[in-house]
Amino acid sequence: MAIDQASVQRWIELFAQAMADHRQELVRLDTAIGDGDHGTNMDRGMQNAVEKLRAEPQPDPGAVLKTVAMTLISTVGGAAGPLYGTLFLQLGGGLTDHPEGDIKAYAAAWRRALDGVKARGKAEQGDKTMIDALTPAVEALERASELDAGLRAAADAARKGMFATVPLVARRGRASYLAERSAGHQDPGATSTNYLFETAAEALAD
Amino acid sequence: MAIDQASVQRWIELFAQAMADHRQELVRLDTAIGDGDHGTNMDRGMQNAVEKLRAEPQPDPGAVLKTVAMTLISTVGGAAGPLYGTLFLQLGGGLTDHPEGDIKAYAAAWRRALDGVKARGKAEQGDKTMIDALTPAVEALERASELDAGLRAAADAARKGMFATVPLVARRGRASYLAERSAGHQDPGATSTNYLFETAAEALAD
Amino acid sequence: MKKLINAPDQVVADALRGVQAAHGDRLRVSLAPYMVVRADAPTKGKVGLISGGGSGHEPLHGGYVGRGMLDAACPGEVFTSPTPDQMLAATKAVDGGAGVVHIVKNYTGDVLNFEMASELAQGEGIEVETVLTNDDVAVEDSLYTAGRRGVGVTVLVEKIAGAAAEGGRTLAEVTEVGRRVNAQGRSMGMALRPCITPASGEPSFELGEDEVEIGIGIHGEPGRFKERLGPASQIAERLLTPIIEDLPFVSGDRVLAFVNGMGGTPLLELYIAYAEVAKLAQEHGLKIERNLIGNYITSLEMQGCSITLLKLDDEMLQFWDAPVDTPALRWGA
Amino acid sequence: MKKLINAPDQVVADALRGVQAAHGDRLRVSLAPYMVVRADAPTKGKVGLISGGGSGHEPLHGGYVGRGMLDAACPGEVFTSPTPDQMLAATKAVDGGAGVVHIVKNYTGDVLNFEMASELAQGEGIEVETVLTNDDVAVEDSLYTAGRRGVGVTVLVEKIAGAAAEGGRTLAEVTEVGRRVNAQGRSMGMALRPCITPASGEPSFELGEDEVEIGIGIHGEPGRFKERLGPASQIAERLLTPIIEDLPFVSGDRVLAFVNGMGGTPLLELYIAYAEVAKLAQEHGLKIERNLIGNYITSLEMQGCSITLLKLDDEMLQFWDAPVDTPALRWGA
Ligand SMILES: Nc1ncnc2c1ncn2[C@@H]1O[C@H](COP(=O)(O)OP(=O)(O)O)[C@@H](O)[C@H]1O
Ligand SMILES: Nc1ncnc2c1ncn2[C@@H]1O[C@H](COP(=O)(O)OP(=O)(O)O)[C@@H](O)[C@H]1O
Ligand SMILES: [Mg+2]
Ligand SMILES: [Mg+2]
Ligand SMILES: [Mg+2]
Ligand SMILES: [Mg+2]
Repeated sequence: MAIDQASVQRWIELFAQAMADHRQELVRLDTAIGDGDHGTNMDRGMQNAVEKLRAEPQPDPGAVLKTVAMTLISTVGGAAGPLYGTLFLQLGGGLTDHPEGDIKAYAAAWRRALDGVKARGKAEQGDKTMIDALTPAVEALERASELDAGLRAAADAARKGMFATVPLVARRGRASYLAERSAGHQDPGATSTNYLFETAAEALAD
Repeated sequence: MAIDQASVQRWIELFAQAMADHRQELVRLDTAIGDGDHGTNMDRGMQNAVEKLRAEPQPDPGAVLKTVAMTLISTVGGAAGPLYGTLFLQLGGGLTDHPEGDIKAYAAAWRRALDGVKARGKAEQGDKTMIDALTPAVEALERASELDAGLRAAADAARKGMFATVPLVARRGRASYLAERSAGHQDPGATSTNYLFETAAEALAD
Repeated sequence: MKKLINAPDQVVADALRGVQAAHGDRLRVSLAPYMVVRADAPTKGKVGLISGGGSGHEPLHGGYVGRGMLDAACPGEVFTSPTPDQMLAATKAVDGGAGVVHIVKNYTGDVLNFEMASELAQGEGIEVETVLTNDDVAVEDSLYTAGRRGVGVTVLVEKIAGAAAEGGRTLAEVTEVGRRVNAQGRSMGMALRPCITPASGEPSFELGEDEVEIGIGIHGEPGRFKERLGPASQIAERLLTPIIEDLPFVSGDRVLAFVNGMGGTPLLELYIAYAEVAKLAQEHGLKIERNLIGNYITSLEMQGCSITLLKLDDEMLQFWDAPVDTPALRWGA
Repeated sequence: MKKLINAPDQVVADALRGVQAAHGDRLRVSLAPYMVVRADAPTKGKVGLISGGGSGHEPLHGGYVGRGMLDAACPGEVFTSPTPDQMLAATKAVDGGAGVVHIVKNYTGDVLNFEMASELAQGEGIEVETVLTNDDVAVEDSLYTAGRRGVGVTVLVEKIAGAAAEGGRTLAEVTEVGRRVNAQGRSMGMALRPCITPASGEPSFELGEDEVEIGIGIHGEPGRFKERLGPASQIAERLLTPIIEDLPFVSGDRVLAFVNGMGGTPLLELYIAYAEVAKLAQEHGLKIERNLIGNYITSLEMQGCSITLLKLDDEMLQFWDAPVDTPALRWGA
């Protein structure tokens, strides 16, 4: 299948649906080591993004993702707003219409998104943040030689990265205030990122 | 036995002890239909009264009871302070040393105390207040021909009067704010008055 | 029971030590008997204004002692009215020769103790007038009750009568405007959660997770009835309708709207309630000329709110706007 | 969850309607984007002062908008920092040509969003400086954390920098004094009971009936550790010692002592805590020259308190005493 306007639009709608479905789960995770708003933040932002896209359909993947980025930045707030905003902004900048679904271009765009989030948030892998799901997923894409397989590998890697945050002691974000007490809990942002790749595989792979 | 300085002093100490022992019971009753302080109010006041009497022993029953009155008025507050203060003030005024324990003089003093409390608080029998324990007790004394029997009859009457407050709807004091909801609860003030006569019988009768 | 206290029976004394430490420059605090007095009292020729009542309603009354409001306050034990000797001492401390007004909330204990105090003060040659507040429409004013409770309007009486006294009005004039404020004001309150007195350690009443108590007073007494927790708009309507019907407030009236927190209610929620009150007032054609929003007459940590409406006239407005300089209410100074 | 609200997702908008209804004469309220702005903003030639943060901390920040303090505040959703477009709109609304100061509490979300906003504002040619508050000694300031949280000192920065701006100081001067206040201030907080966010409906952490949480922030985050509930004297000591050791405050220092309630704490208890703070401060030879006691930077209905000490200098004192006229902090006006 192709990475085109239709499939990317579908991906965004699936991700928005996932944020609605898992809103309470993300709230619960963020209540344990944060301030309990990650689920409502992501849900609010993605519903707004989908409405925006319905009101003003965008011509190509890049435009779709930039619209999502601007909507998240202006309606989410918190840490997730600027971070996911930056992610979609860079991803959209890196993606242009690839009917043939070029895995290399796709992986490069994701690398650019990862670098953007790291530059904004100054977090490294192992800090118990969304970076811990994002990094292995992007690496999986870079290792892949073909889009569908790459999308599925990325989804697996993101899920593993999400689970891997459980034992970690947080060094960035609110959870870091808990120091050792943050260990034993799964990071909410890594969890939302896991759904991002899960829905990507569903929408963009055959 | 006689109504003299020693026995009246002993009565006050027994009543103070009763207020300490039943403090939580009175708090619980007042919490149900009032503001939960009757037990602490009476306990605080009577402990102060006993200390005062230890510090400055009084020569006769009248002086003992007036000292109790002034201490209650200046340390209790609430409705109970002025009401019990008035009760002891009038009772003390009516009592003088009766070695032979004259029941008539004793009953008359109690009538004067009852009238004083009614004048202060404007409550009538049936309003679900301490008056409902006080009135039958005083009437029992007035019916009695001999002190010991009168004291025991008064204690019984006060207890019955206390129980009789349970079904009543309060018309005076905080409990009256509850209107019908005050029915089914025993009045705290009538309960403390019951202990007043119970200890009187114990201290003044053989 | 979880409280930031040292011991249940030290609560009032410890808090007064805090008042002394915080405001000793402008207030004199006495621990025996409990009293908070303006440092510059008595003011010669000025009518003295005192109030008092059980503790647990902070900032009422001690927080309202200062220029333009009370000259002294007598705090009793928690939810227990103070004693006549406190009131007598306060009356003497603030008597500037022009007489003293006692502002008394209508509760049996407060009334009886202030009654004794005023008899004693008059016995010592001090002119005393009493302003009784009884604005709580949740209680029927009938022969079958102790009469309506004094609640929210008490704060407004203390501010307005205080400004009148500061403005040099006579004992009769200060008393009259104080009584007028009480006569023109009505209140009603509700609770989301009861409070716990330090002495009892138990909730003052039971409420289910989805229940609210309507018609509560400020001493943790249960209210008139329980009902299912509804939206703020419904709660505001529940409280405001009986208030409006009781006076009654009619279209065109100028009012002061006072949304009061019971002690444990966040300001965020009080502003949400105020939005509903303003909307309803407008629907009734009432013109809100002044407002007061916050925890001003409380019931320990109780969660909930009360609403007070005062029908304003020009003189009340002038006295409300006059400078006031107390720990809890301050403007123009 | 028992709250005086209409619906969890309407809390902020409904409360802003209340602010509009109550203070519309002195404040402009915008619902899209959420903003509270001085009615007379921008003041030509005056440095503009804005702050913002998640809602649930009332009166912070909206209650501090007015003469002598903030020119605008941007409330986010409950416990969620506001967005760059709100901050940009507020920055433009208050820019009088002398530049704008952003007062930012140190939380990742607040920092990132204000960062974006200031990039955007500077892109539009407005000079922006940022004062970051990070006074919470409960958090270690190390590479292994997001840095210390901005808590109680934020209120003091807004008051003092606000007075500097009102007094005609330059952008550099206002920024400098704001940063100095943060540098000289330290805070620590504790909770008796957690709060419940409208969205989650669940307590933000669990506490046993005899437990307190020491080192909490203002977003319902759990603290550094739990311990058995002790007397107020012990709790005050628990909070004050790390504060004093951290700066450190030394004998002879002149300080402002700020005892803050978390939203559900009765004033009675805060004064009891203040009495203990004053006693301990004296034992350490600290001279409390000013104090502030009340619920000023809260965490919804959380029960508990925080203590902030600020080491004062003459300029800070002068700016602290300067007139302020906001809904939540008012004197000399
Ligand atoms: N500096 C950072 N870099 C990358 N991700 C971060 C950073 N700080 C926080 N996060 C992510 O953001 C998530 C929290 O988002 P959210 O709860 O919406 O914002 P907030 O923490 O402001 O309430 C965390 O679970 C973490 O994955
Ligand atoms: N007007 C009254 N006349 C007689 N007794 C009264 C009156 N009002 C109240 N009481 C008695 O006082 C008791 C309550 O006393 P207490 O709780 O100490 O004072 P308060 O009601 O001020 O808290 C009631 O149980 C009742 O028996
Ligand atoms: Mg969060
Ligand atoms: Mg009582
Ligand atoms: Mg009482
Ligand atoms: Mg947040």
